[in-house]
Amino acid sequence: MQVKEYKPLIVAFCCNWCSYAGADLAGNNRLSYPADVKIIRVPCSCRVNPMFVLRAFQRGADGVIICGCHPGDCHYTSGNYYTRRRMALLFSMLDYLGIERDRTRLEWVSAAEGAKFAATMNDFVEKVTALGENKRLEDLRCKK
Amino acid sequence: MNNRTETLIPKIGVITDVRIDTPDIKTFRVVTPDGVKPFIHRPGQCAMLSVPGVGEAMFSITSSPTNEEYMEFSIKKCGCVTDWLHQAEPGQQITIRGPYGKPFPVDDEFASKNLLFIAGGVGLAPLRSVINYCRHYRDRYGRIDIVYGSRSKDDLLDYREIIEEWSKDENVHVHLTIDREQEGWDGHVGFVPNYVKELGFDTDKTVILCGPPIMIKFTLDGLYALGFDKTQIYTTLEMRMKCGIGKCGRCNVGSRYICKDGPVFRFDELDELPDEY
Amino acid sequence: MQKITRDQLIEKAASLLGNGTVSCVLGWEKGEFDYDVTPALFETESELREKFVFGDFCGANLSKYLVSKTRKCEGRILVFLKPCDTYSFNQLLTEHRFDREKAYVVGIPCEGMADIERVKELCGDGISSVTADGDELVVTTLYDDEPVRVKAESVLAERCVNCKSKKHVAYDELIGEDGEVLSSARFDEVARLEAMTPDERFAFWQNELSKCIRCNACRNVCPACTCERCVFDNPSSGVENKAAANSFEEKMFHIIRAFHVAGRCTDCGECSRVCPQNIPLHLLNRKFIKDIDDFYGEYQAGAEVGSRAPLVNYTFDDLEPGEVFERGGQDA
Amino acid sequence: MRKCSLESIDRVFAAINADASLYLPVDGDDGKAVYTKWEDGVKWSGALNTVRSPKSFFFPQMEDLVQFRTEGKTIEVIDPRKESEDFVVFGVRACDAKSFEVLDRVFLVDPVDSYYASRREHGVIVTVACTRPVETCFCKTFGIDPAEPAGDVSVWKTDSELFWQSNTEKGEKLLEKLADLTEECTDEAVAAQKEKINSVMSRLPLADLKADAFGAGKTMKFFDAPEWDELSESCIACGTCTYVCPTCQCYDIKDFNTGNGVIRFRCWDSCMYSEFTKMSAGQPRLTQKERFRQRFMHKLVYYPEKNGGLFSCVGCGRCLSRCPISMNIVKVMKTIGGKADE
Repeated sequence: MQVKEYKPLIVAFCCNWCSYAGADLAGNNRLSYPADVKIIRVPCSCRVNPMFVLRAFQRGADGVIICGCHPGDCHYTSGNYYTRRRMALLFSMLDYLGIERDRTRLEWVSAAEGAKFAATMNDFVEKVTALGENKRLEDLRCKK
Repeated sequence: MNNRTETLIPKIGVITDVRIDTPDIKTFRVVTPDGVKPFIHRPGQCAMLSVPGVGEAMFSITSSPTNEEYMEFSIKKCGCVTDWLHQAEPGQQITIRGPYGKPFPVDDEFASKNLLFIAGGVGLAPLRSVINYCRHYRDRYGRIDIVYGSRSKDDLLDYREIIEEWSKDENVHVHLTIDREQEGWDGHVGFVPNYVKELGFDTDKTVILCGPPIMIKFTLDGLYALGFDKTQIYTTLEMRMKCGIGKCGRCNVGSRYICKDGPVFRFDELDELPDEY
Repeated sequence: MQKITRDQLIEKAASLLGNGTVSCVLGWEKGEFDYDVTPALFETESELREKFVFGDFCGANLSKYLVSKTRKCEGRILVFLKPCDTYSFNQLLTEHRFDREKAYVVGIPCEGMADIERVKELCGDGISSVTADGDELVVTTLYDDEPVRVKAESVLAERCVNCKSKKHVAYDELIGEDGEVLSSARFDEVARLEAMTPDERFAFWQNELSKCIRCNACRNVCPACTCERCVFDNPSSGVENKAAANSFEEKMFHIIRAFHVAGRCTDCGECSRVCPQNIPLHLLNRKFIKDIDDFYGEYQAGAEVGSRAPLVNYTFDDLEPGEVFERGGQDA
Repeated sequence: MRKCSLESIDRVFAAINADASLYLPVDGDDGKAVYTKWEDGVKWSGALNTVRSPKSFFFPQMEDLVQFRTEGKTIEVIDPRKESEDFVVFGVRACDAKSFEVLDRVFLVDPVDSYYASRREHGVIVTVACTRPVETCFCKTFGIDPAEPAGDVSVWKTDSELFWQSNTEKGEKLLEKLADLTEECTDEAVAAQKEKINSVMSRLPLADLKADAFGAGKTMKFFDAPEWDELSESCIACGTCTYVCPTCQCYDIKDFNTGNGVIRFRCWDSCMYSEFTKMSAGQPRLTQKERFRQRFMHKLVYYPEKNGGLFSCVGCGRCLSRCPISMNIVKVMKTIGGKADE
């Protein structure tokens, strides 16, 4: 019997103005990153509320990454500063509940950083792959 | 399958026809995947329709039990299930379970009586099955009067059927009214309660009343003024329901469960219930 | 044992009712037993004399009731607030949840409230009476002929053992002397959990949160949870579940609830007090408070009206979420 | 009647557990008893009762009713139920045993709720007479005798022995299985035990509470009582009372889209919640007073009216000790019922 290789499912919330364009650039430049990264475009990284992160896990994500403009570059002036505080607290809380740290990440990726986007995703996927399937924040009903 | 396993597990129904009645009411024709009527019901009973993932809701069966081919539901767009149904096209499958509730006493108390149906807006929907049942067994009943009103001509439900069939029946008298003057309407204009008073019915009738609460309230006052007694007037109630079998507790009013002990009530029975419906 | 008496409070309330300063009084009503106290609104002096109670079991924080009662009542409402309750009061004012002019706050000192569960642990069940005597509680039970005496401090509620402040941060009038902000050990338990391995932490919370029956008592009693409509009650949110189907939903409810009050939670401890399953919910809220203190500087919600909560604020050089974990603690 | 020594209890549990899962109250880490599956080493709790009632064995807080798979316009309906396994619930108190009768009259009347019925068929209830009732107990108010608990098997515990008596065919069968571990005995010790319990019962603070003022036909008498305003004044609209109550049985049916199908499940609901009766067309119970009133009227008037005078409260006292604001059925009965006598 052939053992199926474990491929994590990653949800990446990307800000419309920077990171989504960064992902686009990565694609244009033919920089490869795993196809298991599902990008969800959001108007600003601060649109991502903690519920989004948790529900991504519920629906089967093994890792959730949020990408936004670099601090100071937010299209809406200050959105990503709020994201930074929120996610710092949320990730810390998830850690407190015993959820693996490497399943969540916040990264700043500008529209010009296609290479950084691909590298970030590769690194993140690698870390999540090492952790294996998300067992601590899973909803069994959503597993096939 | 025995009856027990079927209480909360629905059957599949197929929407075979969608008729646009008014801007916000559509009538859906439903059969089983084999093309037959999902189940046998009595006039005034309800069925639980659902769209998996969207929700389940209780609707009156608007087609008459005498229709042996299919079931019809006239549904007003007003919530998530109804919104979804309004987008559905013929061929769409839904789920259906029932029949639920106590029917109108068409073969007992109504037998050989003169009947007066009073409806407002989508309130005609639950009465339509009774009206058509009584028309089918015409010789079992006396004179039939139907007072029906809506906001405008366009909002009159089953208008074509009313004009082409009901009005043409012998000894069936249809009185239509709309709330405001409208071009192309030469019938009566005014609210249902006032129209009932204007028409001034004799009290030798059994009344079946359904419509918005405010209409019911004023029509009742009018009927009492005309000399009608509570024991002569029937209505059908609406409450939030989930199970349809008198267990989930949602439609509990006093010692009654509307889904099981109702939805049809005589007004003297309602007097024993707290005013929470 | 409380330093002020029921009679002192009734006298105060009666005189304020009498001179027309207030039209009603928000206080505590005695129950069936000596310990089951119900928050209540009193309109007359005779009602107060008949039913009002104050003692070691008046833990209920009355500040949240001001949101609904100030809308309902004509005139001002006298509300008795213990020091910790005044923080909630300020926080509600900060969020414009009611009109300050409609409340007349009488600050009352608090020596810490007793937890009936602790009394039962020490004295056995079948409690027929509990009365205060000096710094002791005299407890009689159905099964002991002799009353049992316990030190009041030995049956204090957890939140009172770790009391953060005996200082009133809001009042119109004070009965007795005001206290000081205390340096409490309230974060010790959080630190103990942080020091555990992730597996231990996971096991701890999995066990605690699996007890949750989703009765919403923690949410409904919380002075910071005053949304007119909660996301967990909104059918179109997709999370309006009345029962937690599995451990995911148990966690989601409590993480989201704690997150929603993060930076606004005054650590009044009502959530843990009311939990029918004794889940230490305050440990979630305190984690956020501790993190906020660590990451963004000390902040006590409700300490002053109008202060900007940490989650609606930022600085240019805030900590990155990745750096949070570099600060210590254990990971798998 | 049969008896066994308290020391042999673990062997008895093992014997019961041999062919049916055994559940019994066990002290949790917070000192509160919880029904737990028995396995070697698990100790039966000496606590009077559990925080959560045993109703969840038959009416779980959450259960899947049906599953759907949709494809295009078509739907497939799947019954998710598997054959229930036999189980035994040990240590049920008289009040909770009575609650099953209250629930039966809802779920087992036509049309029968097959989910509940199947569990009832597969479950054996072993009750244990109370030895230490507490101040919140008022089962006597509803005619329940804690010394004479119902159930398939009744058990009395003395300082050194357990006495077993079967009340039903199911109970008979269970005792047959325990024949080697128990011995035939007279009921003298049990009679003495009953007397002891009854003497405690009369000393309880709520011993004199009467429900006579309530029951069928009292709807209009109490519905508009002005006291409801005051009683419901500080209710925080949580569901604690409902969820710890052994007789509350209202439920909600909801759909959950898993991404690869829809699960239709039911879960406990509470009439205390604001959207309980909310419809797209309106809301018949607009304020907390009306919802609060519904709960108590249902227990004390509506339910008895429908069920031959049987009250839908068994006096277990859980709501008395668990309500966040200490408002409960006893206070309601005293206030509303008391005023009616005047």
